[in-house]
Amino acid sequence: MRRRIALLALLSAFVLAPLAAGPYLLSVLVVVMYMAYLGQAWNIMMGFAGQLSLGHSLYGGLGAYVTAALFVNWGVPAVLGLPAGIAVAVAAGAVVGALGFRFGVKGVYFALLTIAFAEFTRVLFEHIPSLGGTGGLFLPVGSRDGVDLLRLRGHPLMFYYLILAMAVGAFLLCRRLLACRIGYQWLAVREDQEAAQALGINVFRAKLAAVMLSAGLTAAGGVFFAFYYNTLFPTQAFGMGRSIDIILAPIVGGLGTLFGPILGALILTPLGELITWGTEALGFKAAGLKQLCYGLSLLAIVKFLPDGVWPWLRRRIGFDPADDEEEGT
Amino acid sequence: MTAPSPLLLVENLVKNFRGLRAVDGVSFQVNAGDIVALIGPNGAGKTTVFNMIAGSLQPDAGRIELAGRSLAGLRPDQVCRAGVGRTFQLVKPFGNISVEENVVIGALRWTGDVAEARRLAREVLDLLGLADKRRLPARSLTLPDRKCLEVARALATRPKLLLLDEVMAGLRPAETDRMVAIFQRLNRDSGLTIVLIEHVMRAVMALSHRVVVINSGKPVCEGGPAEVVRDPRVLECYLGEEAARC
Amino acid sequence: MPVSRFPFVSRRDFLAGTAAGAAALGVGGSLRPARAAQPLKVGLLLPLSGSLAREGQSCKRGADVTPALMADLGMPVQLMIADTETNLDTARTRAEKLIADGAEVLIGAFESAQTLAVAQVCEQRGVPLVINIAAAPNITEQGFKTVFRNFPTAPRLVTEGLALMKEMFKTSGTTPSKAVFMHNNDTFGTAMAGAVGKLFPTLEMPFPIVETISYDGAARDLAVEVGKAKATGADLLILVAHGEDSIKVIREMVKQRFEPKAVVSPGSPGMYEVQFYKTLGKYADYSLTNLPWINPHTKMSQALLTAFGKAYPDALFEMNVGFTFEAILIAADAARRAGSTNPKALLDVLPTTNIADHVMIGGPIVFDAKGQNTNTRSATIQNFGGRPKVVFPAEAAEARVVFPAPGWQQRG
Amino acid sequence: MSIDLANQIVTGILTGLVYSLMALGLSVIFGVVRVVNFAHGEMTALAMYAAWALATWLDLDPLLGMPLIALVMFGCGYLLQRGLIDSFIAKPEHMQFILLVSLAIIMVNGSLLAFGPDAHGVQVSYGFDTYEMGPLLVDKVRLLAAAASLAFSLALMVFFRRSKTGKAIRACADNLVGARVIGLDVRRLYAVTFGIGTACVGAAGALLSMLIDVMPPTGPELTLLAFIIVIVGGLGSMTGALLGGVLIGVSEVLAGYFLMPSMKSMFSFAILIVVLVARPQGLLGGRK
Repeated sequence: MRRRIALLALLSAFVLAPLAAGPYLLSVLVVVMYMAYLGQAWNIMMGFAGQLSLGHSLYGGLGAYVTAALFVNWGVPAVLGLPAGIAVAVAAGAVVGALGFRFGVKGVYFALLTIAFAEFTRVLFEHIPSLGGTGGLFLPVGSRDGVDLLRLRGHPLMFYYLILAMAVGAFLLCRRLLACRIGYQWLAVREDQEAAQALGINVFRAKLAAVMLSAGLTAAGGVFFAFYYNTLFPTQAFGMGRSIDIILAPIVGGLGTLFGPILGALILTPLGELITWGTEALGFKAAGLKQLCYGLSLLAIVKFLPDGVWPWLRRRIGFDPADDEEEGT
Repeated sequence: MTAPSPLLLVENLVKNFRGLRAVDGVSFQVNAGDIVALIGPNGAGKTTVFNMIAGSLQPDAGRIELAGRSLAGLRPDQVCRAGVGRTFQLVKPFGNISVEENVVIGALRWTGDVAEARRLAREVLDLLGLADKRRLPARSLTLPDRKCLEVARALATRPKLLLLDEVMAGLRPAETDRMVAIFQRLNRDSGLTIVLIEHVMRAVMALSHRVVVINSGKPVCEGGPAEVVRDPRVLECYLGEEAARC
Repeated sequence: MPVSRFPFVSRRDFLAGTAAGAAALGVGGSLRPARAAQPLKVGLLLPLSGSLAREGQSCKRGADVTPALMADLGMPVQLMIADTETNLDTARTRAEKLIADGAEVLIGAFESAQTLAVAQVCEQRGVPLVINIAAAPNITEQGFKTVFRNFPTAPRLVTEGLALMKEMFKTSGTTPSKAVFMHNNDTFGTAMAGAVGKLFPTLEMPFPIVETISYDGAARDLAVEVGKAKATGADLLILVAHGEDSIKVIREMVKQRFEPKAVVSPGSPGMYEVQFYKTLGKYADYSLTNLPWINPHTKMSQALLTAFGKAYPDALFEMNVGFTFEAILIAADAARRAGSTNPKALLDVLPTTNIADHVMIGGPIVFDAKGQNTNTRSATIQNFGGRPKVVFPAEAAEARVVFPAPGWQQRG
Repeated sequence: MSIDLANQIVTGILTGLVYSLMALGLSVIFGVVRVVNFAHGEMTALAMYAAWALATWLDLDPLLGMPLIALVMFGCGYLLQRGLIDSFIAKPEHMQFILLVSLAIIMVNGSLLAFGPDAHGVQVSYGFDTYEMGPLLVDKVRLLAAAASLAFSLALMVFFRRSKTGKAIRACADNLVGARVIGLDVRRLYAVTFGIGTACVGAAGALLSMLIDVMPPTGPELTLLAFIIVIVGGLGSMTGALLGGVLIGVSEVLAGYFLMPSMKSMFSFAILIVVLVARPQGLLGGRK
């Protein structure tokens, strides 16, 4: 019960936030929600099913490019392009997963396989002139005042509520999944594949389901990215940096937990802003100092809170998972 | 041939590991409702036989049938769904989730309804005396409890045939007796068929209807427990091992 | 290099030292402030870290020397510099932050994607954006009302670059027989390559391009790329590099003894940068670049060059410096004309910008309906003794063009 | 085969040999400590900065600076393993990944702060010299760097085969429990191994400083390259790393020559995918 009240309070805080936040804070919140959403999507694959993907930008990039290309070239509204983008990303996830899982590519090797696919696709997209290549794909910006959810054109506030809804949706979906058969199967696969198999779980199919679902959700995030920023570049869409951004929030927040990705995003993005502000306030303006401090903070977090912030925090505030039957771990 | 087809038929099983013949022509049958013990010295190939039945290893030759249906080429999960539950000699608990959830996962083999799975899981945990630990993460259990959990998970899949790989090892005699009683009850009340690998002779004698002895991958003899322990060939294979160790 | 680490020290030095130079700007007299000096708050967005850090910091050097010069012109500005980290998310957030902190005009952002992200923020908030550098044509095709670009688009750079080549052949009396075109496959390089592909056939160039080689700027070395270019037998290398890759190209050319009549860029960074001269020494000489450049003969550029040289004795003046300076100049000029630093007021007067007296070669700075300055012009610069010198157009020339360039082995 | 192509292939082999040395460090670290060094390229970049600094301030040829840099990097690696990485050895891969990525971020931006964003390359007096070998033009710097790299690699192999410490390290890699049982100080050996890995990086960085220029973003590029090489050769195999380096060097040349140079890294990633799927232990890696 306490948990539910806390969640509702948090949600209403996010819903009401734009009232208090100026455009700057709003733009930070958009990034927070975007990272929380992507983290949740990645968490399905790694946190639940235990498959380490370090090339998750692949799916976001594919979703973004497909939907954006449909919009730019044929004026297909985002709502109709989205399923196509998701379908392509899911198919890519299926290929990566099928190859990796069928041929027993495990652990770090699987992680490298995901990087290889993402990087391969990055260079490939740099050589597709019809999608702009390295020159980038620019979406016509259009009106920024109205609210057009069909085409995803409109005011930043619309984008904020959209990404908030997506983050909440992903949270609820994951919560539901964890209470389902497939959720339990993922946990079993994550913990011990051999034992999972001995309990009748088709490990291959469970892992593939995780990759495909995660890829599809990530693709939707990519579509948001494309229509929010209105530019797509292979390096930004498929690059290693994007993949690292995706995985930081859930790991810092607490891998495999439902609240971890949200908390991680709530910590990391404002942390970056705070460091920028702090270094500037102290009069240090040297470029690179912010990222240096960011790296140090990250190091400190993994060193001292290796399970993530949320598992540590929930013990402190007494939200132990054992109190709640629905919650996974 | 007698009329009722056996629940498990193992015939002329052969398995090589890098030229080493680990299992060489093992055959036995298990009828529905039987409790059969598979014994033999260390390295005799017992676990390899289990792994072949459970689908973890594919035999190089021979036949494995469950209720007349070949298990050849099936993956472990398919074998499980065909009605074979197993435990691992080296226990494999799902360490980071609760004991109850471990068992729920087993029960989800036959139901998609988590609430129903949870009900069965609690029953099984009650049966095995783990009820008070059901909320603990599985990694915090002691070894005997982990063995129990291993059994609980396998039982939750509602198997027709249960393969137990040294679940009594490391248990105190009183715990062994309790475990034996549980298996006897399951066998009596629900007709559960059990094949067990066991070194604890106290359990073998009390539990099994029949004993199959193998050594160096080859079948040695087969019979009732009392008759097998008196068989000089059995003694020899155990003593031989002792002699080799010195 | 160390200078860039301590920009504040240098700027202070400069402030003390260049009062005379700045006073000599001359234009000061005609541009008397219309109101008591309340400085215009200029938010500057540059990639100071990340993959474009080098270029971003080069722009920043230009920005750092500018406020003092503006103050002397009676157009006080206060710079608020933010780092985009060469990252889209950050660029957008930083833009919002600058506006939240009171920036009345934004300038940036060197790279096209980030510039577009910033442009959207500006459009939303009604704050003008003066683009210092970003060549993607799309930015001014979005119908933005708040975006003004004082930088040529890729097609314009290429058109001018190729025209200058023809002029050079005519003057020197030598024309190459065939050319090979190498370009970095990055955002800028692709835009340039696209423009070359489209415009080359229409400009009646006296030589064919026998092969186009696109390379990855992140490639560790460019041995194969240069080998491939050499194998074409071309006697002119047209190069669109990003920066340091121009060093890699020349170094490999020397090693592989690939000696075309000249290496010429139709408008790209690289061959006029400090690092290029430092690393390549005598091999850096005679390379040609056709791009917008400072007109060394105007008073304002003299002042800028002096100020820059004082502040950064180790750094060379680059295009980045000039355009960043001019972007601030445009903003400051608008504030002077509007008599206000209010963004709305700035937006009202920016379309009617007409600055005849500025630093880069070309006509007065004016914007068309899309916010694009159509008066930018390229010059040909050639390297002599580790310095870039203007050779075309004639009115800005500092030296005579040397074409064909002497072979690598014939250099002292 | 045209002379141009032959020239390029020789170049590819020589450059590949230098990359092998860098990859060798990654391979040694993974083979023994079982930690995937995601900051490998960044460490290489640091070594390149060191070589540049020595060359610029002390006028020291990187070939001569190489042993010194390797030694210093050994010490850094030893301490890094002892102080930080050791506590992550038993942790899951993603934790190691984040740890090393944070280190990488720190190194990249630390070098940006310290050395600025510009490219730094060492200019040796013979930097532009080439040898004519029949119809071939062989770049002197590449030849020397490749030879030095090969010598360092061979010395390392002899160390692992012959020396007591080397044998003990191999014992740790083959059978950790066994190594503990016979009383080897595994923690110290791990630190030594990590040190050896970073010494390879130090040596490779010194040599690379003559071939390519270093900037802050050079590091991440090199990390990916090192991964491709060791996976193709076989993660944990020393000869595999050498072979992988040469193979990737040559394959990039061929891809660049026959396809578009800007696509050559795509070709390398394709090879990586094929090897991971078809032969995850790499060309020369043994089965675990």
